[in-house]
Amino acid sequence: TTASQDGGSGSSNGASAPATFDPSTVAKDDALIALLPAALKDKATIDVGSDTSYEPAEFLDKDGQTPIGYDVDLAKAIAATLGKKAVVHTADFSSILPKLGTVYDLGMSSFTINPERSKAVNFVSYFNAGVLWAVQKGNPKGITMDNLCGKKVGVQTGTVEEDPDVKDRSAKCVAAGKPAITIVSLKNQTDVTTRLVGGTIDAMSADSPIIKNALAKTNGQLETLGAVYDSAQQGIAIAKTDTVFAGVVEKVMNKLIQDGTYTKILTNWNNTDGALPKAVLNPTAG
Amino acid sequence: MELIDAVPVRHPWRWVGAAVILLVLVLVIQSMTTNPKFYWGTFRTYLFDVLVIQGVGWTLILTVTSMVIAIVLAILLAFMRQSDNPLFRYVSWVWVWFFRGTPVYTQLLFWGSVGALYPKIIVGVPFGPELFSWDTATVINATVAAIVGLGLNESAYLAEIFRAGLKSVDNGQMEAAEALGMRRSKVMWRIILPQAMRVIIPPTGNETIGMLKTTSLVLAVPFTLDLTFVTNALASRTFLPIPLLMVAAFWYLVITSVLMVGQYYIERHFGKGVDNVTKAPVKATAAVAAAHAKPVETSGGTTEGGQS
Amino acid sequence: MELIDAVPVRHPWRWVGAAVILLVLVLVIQSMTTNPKFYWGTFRTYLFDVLVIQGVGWTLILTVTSMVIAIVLAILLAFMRQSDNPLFRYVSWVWVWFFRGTPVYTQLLFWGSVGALYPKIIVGVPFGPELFSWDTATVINATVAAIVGLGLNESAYLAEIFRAGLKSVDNGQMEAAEALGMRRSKVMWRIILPQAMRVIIPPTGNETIGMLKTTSLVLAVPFTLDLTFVTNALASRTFLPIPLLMVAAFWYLVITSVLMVGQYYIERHFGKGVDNVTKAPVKATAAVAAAHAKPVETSGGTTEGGQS
Amino acid sequence: MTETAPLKEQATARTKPLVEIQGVHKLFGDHHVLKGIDMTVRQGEVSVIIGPSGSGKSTLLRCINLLETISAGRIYVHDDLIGYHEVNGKLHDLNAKQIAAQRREIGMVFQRFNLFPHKTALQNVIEAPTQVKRQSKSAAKLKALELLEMVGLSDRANFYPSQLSGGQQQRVAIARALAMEPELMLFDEPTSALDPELVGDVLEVMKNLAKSGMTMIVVTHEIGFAREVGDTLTFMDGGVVVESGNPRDIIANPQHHRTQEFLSRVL
Amino acid sequence: MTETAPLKEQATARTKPLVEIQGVHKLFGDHHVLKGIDMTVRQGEVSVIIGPSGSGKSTLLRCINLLETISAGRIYVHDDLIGYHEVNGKLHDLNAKQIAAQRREIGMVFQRFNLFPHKTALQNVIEAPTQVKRQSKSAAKLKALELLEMVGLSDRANFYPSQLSGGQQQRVAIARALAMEPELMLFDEPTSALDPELVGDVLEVMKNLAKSGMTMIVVTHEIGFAREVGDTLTFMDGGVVVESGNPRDIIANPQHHRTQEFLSRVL
Ligand SMILES: Nc1ncnc2c1ncn2[C@@H]1O[C@H](COP(=O)(O)OP(=O)(O)OP(=O)(O)O)[C@@H](O)[C@H]1O
Ligand SMILES: Nc1ncnc2c1ncn2[C@@H]1O[C@H](COP(=O)(O)OP(=O)(O)OP(=O)(O)O)[C@@H](O)[C@H]1O
Ligand SMILES: [Mg+2]
Ligand SMILES: [Mg+2]
Repeated sequence: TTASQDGGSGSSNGASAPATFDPSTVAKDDALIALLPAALKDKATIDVGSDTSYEPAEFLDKDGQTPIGYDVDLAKAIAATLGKKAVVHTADFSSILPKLGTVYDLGMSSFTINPERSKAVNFVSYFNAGVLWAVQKGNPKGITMDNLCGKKVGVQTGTVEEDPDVKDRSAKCVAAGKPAITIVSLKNQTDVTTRLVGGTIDAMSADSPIIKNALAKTNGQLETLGAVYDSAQQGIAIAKTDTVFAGVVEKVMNKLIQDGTYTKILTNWNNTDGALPKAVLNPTAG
Repeated sequence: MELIDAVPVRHPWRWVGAAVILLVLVLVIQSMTTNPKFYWGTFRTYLFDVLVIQGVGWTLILTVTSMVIAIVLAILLAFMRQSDNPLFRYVSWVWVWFFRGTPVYTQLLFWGSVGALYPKIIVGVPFGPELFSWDTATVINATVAAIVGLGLNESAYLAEIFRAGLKSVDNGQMEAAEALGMRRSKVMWRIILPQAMRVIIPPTGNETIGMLKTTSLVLAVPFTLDLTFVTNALASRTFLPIPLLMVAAFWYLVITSVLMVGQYYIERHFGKGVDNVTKAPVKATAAVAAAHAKPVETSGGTTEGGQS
Repeated sequence: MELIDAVPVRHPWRWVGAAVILLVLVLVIQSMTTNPKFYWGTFRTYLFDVLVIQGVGWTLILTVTSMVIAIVLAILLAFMRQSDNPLFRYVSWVWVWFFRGTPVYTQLLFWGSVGALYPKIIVGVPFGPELFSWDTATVINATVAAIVGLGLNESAYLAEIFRAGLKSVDNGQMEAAEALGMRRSKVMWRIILPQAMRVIIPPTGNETIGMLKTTSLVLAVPFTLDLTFVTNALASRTFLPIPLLMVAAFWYLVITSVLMVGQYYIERHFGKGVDNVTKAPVKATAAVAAAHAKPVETSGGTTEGGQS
Repeated sequence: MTETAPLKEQATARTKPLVEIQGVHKLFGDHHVLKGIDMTVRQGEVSVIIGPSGSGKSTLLRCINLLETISAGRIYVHDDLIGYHEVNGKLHDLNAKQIAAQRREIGMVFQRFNLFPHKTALQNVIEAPTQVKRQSKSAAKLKALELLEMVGLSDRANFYPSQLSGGQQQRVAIARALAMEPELMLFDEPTSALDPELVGDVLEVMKNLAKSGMTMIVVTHEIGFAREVGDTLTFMDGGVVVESGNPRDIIANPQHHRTQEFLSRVL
Repeated sequence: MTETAPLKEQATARTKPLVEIQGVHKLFGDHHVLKGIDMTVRQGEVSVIIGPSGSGKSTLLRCINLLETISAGRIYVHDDLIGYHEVNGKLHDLNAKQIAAQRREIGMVFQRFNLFPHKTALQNVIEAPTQVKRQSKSAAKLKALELLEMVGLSDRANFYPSQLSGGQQQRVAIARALAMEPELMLFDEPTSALDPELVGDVLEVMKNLAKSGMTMIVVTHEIGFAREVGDTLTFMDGGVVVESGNPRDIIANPQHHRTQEFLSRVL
């Protein structure tokens, strides 16, 4: 069968990707191209590493292989501005960073910028995601942001929600003599969501676009808890040694923000909330 | 003569055991089929999905090719371990130690990143001019990296299995073959190894079935066509991981079953002359008849058996 | 008598081989130590990090406990497979088939989610009143789920290894022991199994070392204290995966080395009387002296050896 | 195939029969190996069985020791029916525990020794007494050293089988069987796997055992032993007893031509 | 330990010596097993070696066939120095290829047969000719069937060793060694692992081989064979040749008391 490719069988089944973004609508910018480091000038492509399991930022299309999402569209727009074609490679988180500068020119995988990480790579901020919480529909367990101690909270492994956010809250619980939060850390966000639906965890915490997507995908079995907080910038990663190219990417992003392509893409994916007014290379605060 | 027809010993507890096990099984199956959380509808939808079937194919390709590489290397390593050249023994030991000792995920990551770490493969005079050079990324593409990574890692495990197998063959076999004037490599290949296979095959079957599941780590390379990746991707799209895990489990079980059948036949092949020989005198009468009925020419046809 | 002092055969190619291998090794080490992408500073920073050391501890705990469970189950399964009760044979076969056939990740996920699928464990009369019930989540917490999941999976692989091992013991041993009036279970335990250990240990060593790495899959449960999880978490915090993978690889190598040493001694223990006996007559003279020197009482002290 | 019913009364009428084999048949599938064996061994008697390869000698011993189940007939040891208990004329299989108990009364020595290779000579000997009879280790060890002394191996107590010669191994095997204090000892070609030089020691041990009054059934090719030590000699061929009686008479003057032929080949 | 230099001239002066063993010593570590063996075997001669266990008989045969390296002395087969080549008075080890070539001239039959269990009788026999001599399979097979016929096993060609009796296995082993058409055959107690009944067949084959003119060195306990077939009999003890000469003379009238003692035990 080809169930995986038969779209439109309800919103819960199969991603109904928005109208695909056409990178040919983006104008080439020769001034920016001229700034490119020599090694990149001759290349026809911009190779992007992305952990494509983070809907709607980056995930796989129905064929199970083609990456889509707003990060992917942004990558295409960046490449088009530089007169190149973007090739987005699915990769495991641990394999993206070592390959920056050699195999991948950019890493775009909803990387949250923090000072520690900034020591290892160059970041160009391009999106603002906050932390958002979700619980089962109707909040049957009566979870509030103030009674989390002793509860089970699901997070995706390696996210800022896991560490430091929930970890710190748990530490505060312990400090206050209350039971610690049981942090259920899973590799896939999907598994976290499924467990929340199934009720083995009491709440989950993730980037706001992710939570919104999960809410849509689970047919209203979940609802948000509280509001978005702790907005943190996400960045495009560039090899630490490649400062020239990082500068170019910053300029390209600002151009895309100014000419409206950026907003268009985010609107397409229904995620304008996180839009940034200005992209910055290595912003000091998260 | 009056044949003895004795009343067998009764084993009531066995029947209780049987009943309990059956009951548990029925309860598990019943609860699985009726539990809505398993989404059997979704399971059926994706079971024969073209992506899933392709994933099965790729998983099989990875398993088979990397096992072939691993077996070849393992034979080499096991022979080296028994060599009288200390260097070979030492290299073989270090190889086994290193590849068994480090996680296969890290190894796969290395093979996937070797292009990043060493962008060019250069053949040349050390500290002298370079003769040839290739772009690493083109030589080691994702498929090659996945197969090489899995194969090298597995070779270390198999080398231990082969070593134990070779050790199990009676020393007299080596002496008898050497006394016939056979060279050591030939003795190993034609006499020792075929006999060692009896001991080698069951754990190698284990390793093959293990490898089937280890292929899911090729995402580290990244290689994104294997069964686990495909079903995971489908799961994150549909937000229904359990039925898609069931799909993957179903196919792994099917392949495992096929492999177990294969193992049975390979075990039987290499057990010939040893395991599956009925008590000599009984067989003898039948075998004499067979030997007389069969023209001698055919008998030589099976001589090659041990080589495969 | 004039002892022969012959000129040994020269093996120039071996020396070339040695030189090449050494050169490659030196180049690899040199390129690794000088390549800045390995961030050896970060490696050193985290090598003895308290979290990492705790991760090593947890990984060891998971490995050891799940291997113990697996070995106990595997012995049981292998005995059941040889039982004359068809039900036991059948159950043992299905067990091996199922647990070898499905991915351990899926099994771990199941044990982690069993609370979601079956929120309560109920003991009661089927279709009748319930007698006891427990909250699944409290009975099967993450550690228990991880150990049970790994142990059950591994038991299937080990059962095959044990089956092959038991098969390898000469049938005469069983007969001799039975002729002495020993019960079958006792024969298995005291006579057959200790002898089978020689064949069982090398592949079991493989499995143990494999298990060490498999523990990293407990993330499925989720169990988040093992070495791989900890180093991954540190990697995603610092965005320097390679040095942290190296930290993990280093520790896995260390543990593997320790295990390999352990295996050597266990092999030697179970090889006693078989492998590590010098040619009888030579030893005999020494052994006679030893036997005379040693009071007889001590000899019995090692009788228990086979049982461990 | 003689009818066995009258034979039984006849045998029990004599003094102290220890083993009574009555019309025993054994089939392996379609292969008819024992075709109605009758035989009586009295207390303290040494009964020697000879016969060509494949005649069923080993199978007969194995049936006595329950390593094989018989297809027809009866075997009694000490008036105990081997392998079954009879209730209202109907045979019931013994359970594993009862079978083990019967075997304890019968020691068996195999052609290929079958010592436990992972245990020393002493450990081999004390294994069954401590594990089956639950004797204390020290008591068993004392007894074992006596037995090893008897078979001339007291200085080899701490050797592993692989460190002993074939003849020494076989003597340890005899000591191991004796440690269970059996009423009956079965020997299945105990010397045929030994180098000719080493045969003597083992036969010597067996002679002494016979002198001490042990009841023994010995399958062997050592005609000298049969002549010297045997109380009766039985010649088997093709699954039947061809000839049986005083060893010296039979060896000097075999009645049956098959016996003649066999003896001419072995002597 | 006689000096060996003069012996060599002496031996070559005789007619057609095939094997010359000159002052051979063998040490396993500190264990001095062969203590200066001198021995000559002429073309077509059957040389029988007897001696107690541990006297070094097997070790001597194994040195001739290069399964062990000698510690001192020289062994020549067909004037070829075994294991070494001498350049300017200095010995050099032979390489693996040369060793294999020397072994091809020497067939060896072991006490425990050592047939390849995964190959049928026929496959056992053709293994070396096809693999080492690179004969065509059909030619090797024709030859092999002839040899199996010779040892009386033509109807067992397609049987696996495990389906054959010990005597049959040993005869296949002889055929296997003969298939390489060696100049010299070494037998190391070829019948001592066999049941007495089966010994005859193997000795028969060896007798015929001797008649056909094959040069043979036979370690055996079968004194009858030595008397009947042997051209010379050598009695070894403690790593030295105690007595050597015409078998009938030695057996009837052993000179040395150790020979007397040994013969009394074996006969
Ligand atoms: N388990 C078995 N299954 C089938 N046939 C068997 C089995 N055991 C023995 N036989 C057959 O029974 C016959 C008698 O065998 P047995 O071993 O009793 O002979 P034997 O007189 O002891 O001979 P030998 O002197 O060679 O030991 C043989 O033809 C043998 O093939
Ligand atoms: N590889 C070895 N290492 C050490 N000692 C050995 C080795 N092989 C043989 N020996 C010793 O050499 C001596 C002679 O052994 P050999 O096997 O030649 O005796 P044999 O005359 O053939 O005796 P048997 O009749 O028992 O076969 C023995 O004491 C034996 O222990
Ligand atoms: Mg027998
Ligand atoms: Mg010998």
